[in-house]
Amino acid sequence: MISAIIVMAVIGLVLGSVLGWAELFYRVAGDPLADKINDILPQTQCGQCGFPGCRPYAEAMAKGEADINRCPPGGEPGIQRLADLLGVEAKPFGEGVAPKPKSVALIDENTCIGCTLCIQACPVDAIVGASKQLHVIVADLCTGCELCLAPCPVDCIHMEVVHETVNNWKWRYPLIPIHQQREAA
Amino acid sequence: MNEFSHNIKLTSLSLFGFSVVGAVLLAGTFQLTRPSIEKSERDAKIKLIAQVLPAGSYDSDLVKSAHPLPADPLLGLRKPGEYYPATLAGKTSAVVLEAIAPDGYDGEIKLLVGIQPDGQLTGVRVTEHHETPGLGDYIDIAKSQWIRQFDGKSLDNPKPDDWKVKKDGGKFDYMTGATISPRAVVKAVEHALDYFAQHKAELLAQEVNHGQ
Amino acid sequence: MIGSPFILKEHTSVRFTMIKVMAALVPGTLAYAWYFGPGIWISLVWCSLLGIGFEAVALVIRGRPLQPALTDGSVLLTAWLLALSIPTLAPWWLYMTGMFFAVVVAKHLYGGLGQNLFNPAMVGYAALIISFPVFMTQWAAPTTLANIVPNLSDAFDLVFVGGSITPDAYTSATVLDSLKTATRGGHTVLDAFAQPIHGLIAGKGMELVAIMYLFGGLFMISNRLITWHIPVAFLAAIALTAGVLQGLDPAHHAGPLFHMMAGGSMLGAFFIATDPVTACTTPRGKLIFAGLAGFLTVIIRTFGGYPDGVAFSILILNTAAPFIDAFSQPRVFGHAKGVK
Amino acid sequence: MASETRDIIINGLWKQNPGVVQILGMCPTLAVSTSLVNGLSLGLATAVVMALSNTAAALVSRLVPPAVRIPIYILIIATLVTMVDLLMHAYLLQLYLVLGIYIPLIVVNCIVLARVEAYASKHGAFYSFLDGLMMGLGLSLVLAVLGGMREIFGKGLLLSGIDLALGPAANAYVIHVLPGYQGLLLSILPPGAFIGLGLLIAARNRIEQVRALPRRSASLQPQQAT
Amino acid sequence: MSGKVYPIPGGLHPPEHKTESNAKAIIVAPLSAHYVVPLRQHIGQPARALVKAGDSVLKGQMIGAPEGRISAAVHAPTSGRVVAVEARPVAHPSGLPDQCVVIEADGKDTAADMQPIAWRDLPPGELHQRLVNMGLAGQGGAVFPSHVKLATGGTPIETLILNGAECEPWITCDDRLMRERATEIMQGAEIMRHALGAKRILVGIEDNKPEAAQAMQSACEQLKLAAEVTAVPTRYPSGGAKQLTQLLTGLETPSGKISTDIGIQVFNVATAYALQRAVELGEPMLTRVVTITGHVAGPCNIEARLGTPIDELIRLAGGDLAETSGHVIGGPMMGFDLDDTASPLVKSVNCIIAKNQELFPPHPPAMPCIRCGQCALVCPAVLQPFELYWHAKSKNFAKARAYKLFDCIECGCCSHVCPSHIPLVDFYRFAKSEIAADDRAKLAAEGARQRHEFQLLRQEREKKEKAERLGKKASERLDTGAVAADDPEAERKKAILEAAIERARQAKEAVHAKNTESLTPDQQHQIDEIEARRQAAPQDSEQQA
Repeated sequence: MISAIIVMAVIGLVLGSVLGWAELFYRVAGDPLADKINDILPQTQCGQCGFPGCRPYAEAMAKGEADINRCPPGGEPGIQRLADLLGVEAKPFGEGVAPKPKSVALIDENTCIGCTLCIQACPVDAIVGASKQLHVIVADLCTGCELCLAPCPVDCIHMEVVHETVNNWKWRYPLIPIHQQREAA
Repeated sequence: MNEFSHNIKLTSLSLFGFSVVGAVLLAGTFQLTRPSIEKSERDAKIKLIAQVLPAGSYDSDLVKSAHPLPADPLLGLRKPGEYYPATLAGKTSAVVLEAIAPDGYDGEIKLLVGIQPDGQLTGVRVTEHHETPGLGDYIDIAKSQWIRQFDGKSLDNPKPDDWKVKKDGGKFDYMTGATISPRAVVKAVEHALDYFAQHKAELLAQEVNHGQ
Repeated sequence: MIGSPFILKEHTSVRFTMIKVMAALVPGTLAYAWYFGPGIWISLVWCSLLGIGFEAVALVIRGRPLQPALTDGSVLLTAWLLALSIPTLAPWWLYMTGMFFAVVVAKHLYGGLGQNLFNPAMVGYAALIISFPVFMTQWAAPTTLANIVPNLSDAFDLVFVGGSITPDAYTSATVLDSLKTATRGGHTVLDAFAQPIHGLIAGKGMELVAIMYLFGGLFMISNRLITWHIPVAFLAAIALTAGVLQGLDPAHHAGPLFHMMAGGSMLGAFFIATDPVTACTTPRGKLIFAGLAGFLTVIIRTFGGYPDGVAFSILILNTAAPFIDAFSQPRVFGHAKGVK
Repeated sequence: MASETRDIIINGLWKQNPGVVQILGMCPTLAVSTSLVNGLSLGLATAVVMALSNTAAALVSRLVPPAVRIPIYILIIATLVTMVDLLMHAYLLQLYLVLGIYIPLIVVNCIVLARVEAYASKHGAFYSFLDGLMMGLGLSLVLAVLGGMREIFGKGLLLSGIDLALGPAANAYVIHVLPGYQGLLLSILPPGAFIGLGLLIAARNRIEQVRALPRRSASLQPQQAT
Repeated sequence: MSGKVYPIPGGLHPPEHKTESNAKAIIVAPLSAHYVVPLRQHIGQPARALVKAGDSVLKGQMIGAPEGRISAAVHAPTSGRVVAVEARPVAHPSGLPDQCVVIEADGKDTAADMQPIAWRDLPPGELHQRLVNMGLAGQGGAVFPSHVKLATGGTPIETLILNGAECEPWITCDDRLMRERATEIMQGAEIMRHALGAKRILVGIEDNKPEAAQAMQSACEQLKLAAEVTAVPTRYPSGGAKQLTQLLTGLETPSGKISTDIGIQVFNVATAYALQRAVELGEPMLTRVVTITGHVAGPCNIEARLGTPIDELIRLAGGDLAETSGHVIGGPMMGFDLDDTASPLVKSVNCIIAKNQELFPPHPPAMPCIRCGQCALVCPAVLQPFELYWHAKSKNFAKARAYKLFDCIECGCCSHVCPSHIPLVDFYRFAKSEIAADDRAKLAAEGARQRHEFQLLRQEREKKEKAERLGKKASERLDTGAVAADDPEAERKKAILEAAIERARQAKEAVHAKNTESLTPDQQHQIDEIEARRQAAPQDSEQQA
């Protein structure tokens, strides 16, 4: 009996010290999970999730502090990917949060006063222009985050839905009549 | 380095502590349950052996009076086994032999064979087998009463030529489609009786523990 | 709206494919009826009716349309294969249980045609032999050996009413059974082959049925319904394994030819292992799949608890098929050799 | 307070049921559930271990350094399981023989460690106890239903083997569900366990589906089935 | 005359339907009243319009200039006036309209100045520079800009292959072209050989076109060209570039690469013909031969100018017969449905087939896949089409890609033989375009992330600099003992901003009320004011980085 207890105690002592050493020796810096999550996020930096940008939201999710259904630009597929990565069940968007069709911002040339406020608001440097000069949004770089709408003092920016053209047209899922889809769109 | 040694101290001591507590708890439980475990194990073995003996036909402690049985091809034993003499009021009333039928459908069939001093079977039970479920496993008392047909049989009853299943011209029942298992058991029981007949004297001469 | 190609090959449809496979089964079935009595027709019709019934019920429960699924012929093929794999003249509920497992459990619980992981007929067979081994070993004896040859009305009686004839009068063990009984009982292969049930190569009558299956299989290969890979690999593996075992211990192991002709070898090689839904699909995968199945068949026959191993070996390999496929993908055009 | 308790009970028995939702601890679930008595016995043994190990882990969680967290939890579980094993060996020998290796195997049943790690290490002793108990009962429920199903289909009996737990007198409780039933042996054999568990999971999913239906159709257009 | 033919995997032999249209000589289409010339008739960037509504153009005048490396010019098919530059229906699988130059013909057909190119004097590797503005694009279907293909880019080209296989059913335009204009084709081939520095020319023609092969052979002999005309078995898709390459040379084009990487360049025979005209006559690509067949009164081949409305071509072929159910652009195996017959003829259109129920029965409903493997037997890329289908259907795109989805050439063999009648190729097209869109989105997201991170970095730096500056200022003030007051500079800026906002608000109201094109004096005044302010205000560079 005593011998059994001694054996257990020695094993505990040895393994405990090995683990204590290993914990410090193999400590990993940073959070690789947050990087993986950030790769899934659409990088619109729109802040609709309640975090100042995609990276902070990714870090919050990695820590388990934020839900996966707070990124409308990522859409349902985005939620699905996050759910797959994090091993949780996908859930629908909450009340009042819904993905919108992909849009880009457009500056009304006649109204823009060149105040540069939108340039400062744009999180992805998609607006070019100088003070007191007309500003232009580079449509290819615009993520459609709408952050430039609010700061504009003259409301000269509006969102334009990106329409389907021969360029960005995609083959439809088969078995669904293509013409019907087109009419619906 | 200080951080390391502190951490190692912390983890090893806590794991040490839990190990000691766990080991002590287990040791205690083990000590507490040991008598009960031994008793119930013995009870179970007695119950198993007693299956081949009619109730009230013995008053001895079957387990304590176990004797070694040498390996013998007649019993199918390749390693030494055991046999259990039973006495009633000091008189040997039966002997329970371990035997093995080596040619089951799927390997060995282990048997307990109870034999009265006059060579008459008190009962046979299969203790271990791997026969096909639903086909050959009716030799097991849990599946069918087939094994009870040995009760009361002896080497002369039926005649040696009839120690076969009916399909082979003998007297023993079988189930259509599954003849290998009963055949093996019938043969093994016959051989066990042969062995008993040959070694009757020594088997019955053993001392029996009456400490019941 | 469906895009190009706008022209489809003529006379190709799932139903047509199934009908051709059933056509390939006709010679074997006729030979079976000739050597083992007309009871097979009863089990064929009964299994088909059960199959259609279960299929319809399953479709209704699943909320799927009855039409294309019920008439695509797949359930009839399943019924036919199951009827040929289990003893004729067994009680009606035995077929019913088998068809239930084949159609409802193996097919529809997995999502219907094309989705099933396991060969439905073999699932039905396996469920029966595991659950009712006694009934599953009472095969109708060849008409030349049986004391009584039940005619069609006797057979109907036996299946649906129970009948008054004892099974011993018209059934016998199969050659695989008698082989196993003999070798397990310490006798030799020659003792087993001395039994009247043994014909020239394997079971009396059954060997000719097997040859008819072989002809049906060759018809399917020539019609490009199946490729040669699975039957050849399956039979070759059986022959090879049996040959090795026989070489090691001729007294207790039957030879390659016997194993190729006995039991379900031929039916399995051409009609069951080749079921495209559950088998491997790449050329190399088919060879590995069928080779392992053939090897396992002989191993199960020799060392296992049941007389025949075709169903079990194919079912086991069914589980491995997707895996085998995954690593036996053929070299895609333009990809260097050895690069996955 | 009350809602927390209710949540734990619902989670353990239904929403996060270890047997049919988390699909944890498959080895005993499949191997032991040959009859209601067997299944329930192992389930209850597991529940006892889970309740106690959860409580113990919750009590000591603050003393445990993170590096040796798992070894210590395993140690606690192993100690408890061995105690249960010894006790059953002593007082329920027949049942002990039937359940055999699956009693000591409770140590490696992932559901036990999973609850200790995921729940007990972060919650108080009472809730941890409740969580362990409810998760264990959830598993017992699955084992019992699965065992009962397999028994009925396989032998046409229910509660067979009850004498192993309650003594020979209890044999009177055995129910013959279908007299004269042939017995679908498949059900008792290992394949039956897989098929049965699959059916249980399917049934639970179906119930959830039906329950979720009115809510879904209100907010979401049903997807086209393809 | 036939060279060695190497085996290729897969393929099949659907009913040919060549005789309907291959008996008659090529008809030259008369001048049309108007032409619609899409700016995108090739793979790559669309051309940039050089004309606007109201301009007059001459035949052969460049009206769209190539934009970027992979692009081709477009030219006016006849002389006349540009009516519009706008989105018009075009022959595209999507049925979406695209930018087109609409030209009203003046009937004079006045040609612009066209100068032949003295190609023999140009060293190999320089000819292509002279062809950049000729608008040549491969006429086999892929419409890759030809001048790019003629620039070898350093890889030595050993073999030039002329593709005259024409393996799709119904199509006979290459057949007729080879029969009638073999000499010009082979001259074009010689120019190609010269430009590429290739050592040999191989011509692959399916053995169901013996007349064409004969004509090509005679042309070679006549021109004393060392070219090898080989009859390849009639087996679809032998006309695929990779398939023909393997048939003639036994070489497999590596996945993801083009035949150039193994020293082989493949051109369609019609492209060689167009090149010959461009070089010898100086005529940019203005016409092509197109097969009009199927359910029309007089199936034939027509040489028509690019931009001719398709319904006009159909009229030339006798018009649609009764119960025509639609039109296919291209062959029945790889073509697509034409939405609007007003769409113009473009460089890629080699065939227009009128459909009816008998020739093109409606697609039977799809059954579940039974993994029969018929598709794998015919796949020329040795893919496992049913696996691709499985993953594409369940939108498991990563898996589809792992099963080499992008090696699929969409030849349609698998769909053709499928006993379950599954539109397999449609699933691959769907998966491919989803993956492509996904890749684009990923790229865009990555760019956005980098710009955002750079912005954060910049802001951080600016903040630090500002803090340093303020710290310095504060210490200076302390030194002088001045009391910090409200910054008068900030006040001034705010006032200016508010004034500007007010003016913009008024401007916006005005803009919304009236058309922006015709400005009122009031608006003009406002704009002037803003402009003046912009001029007057000193550049405030501090706000920008």
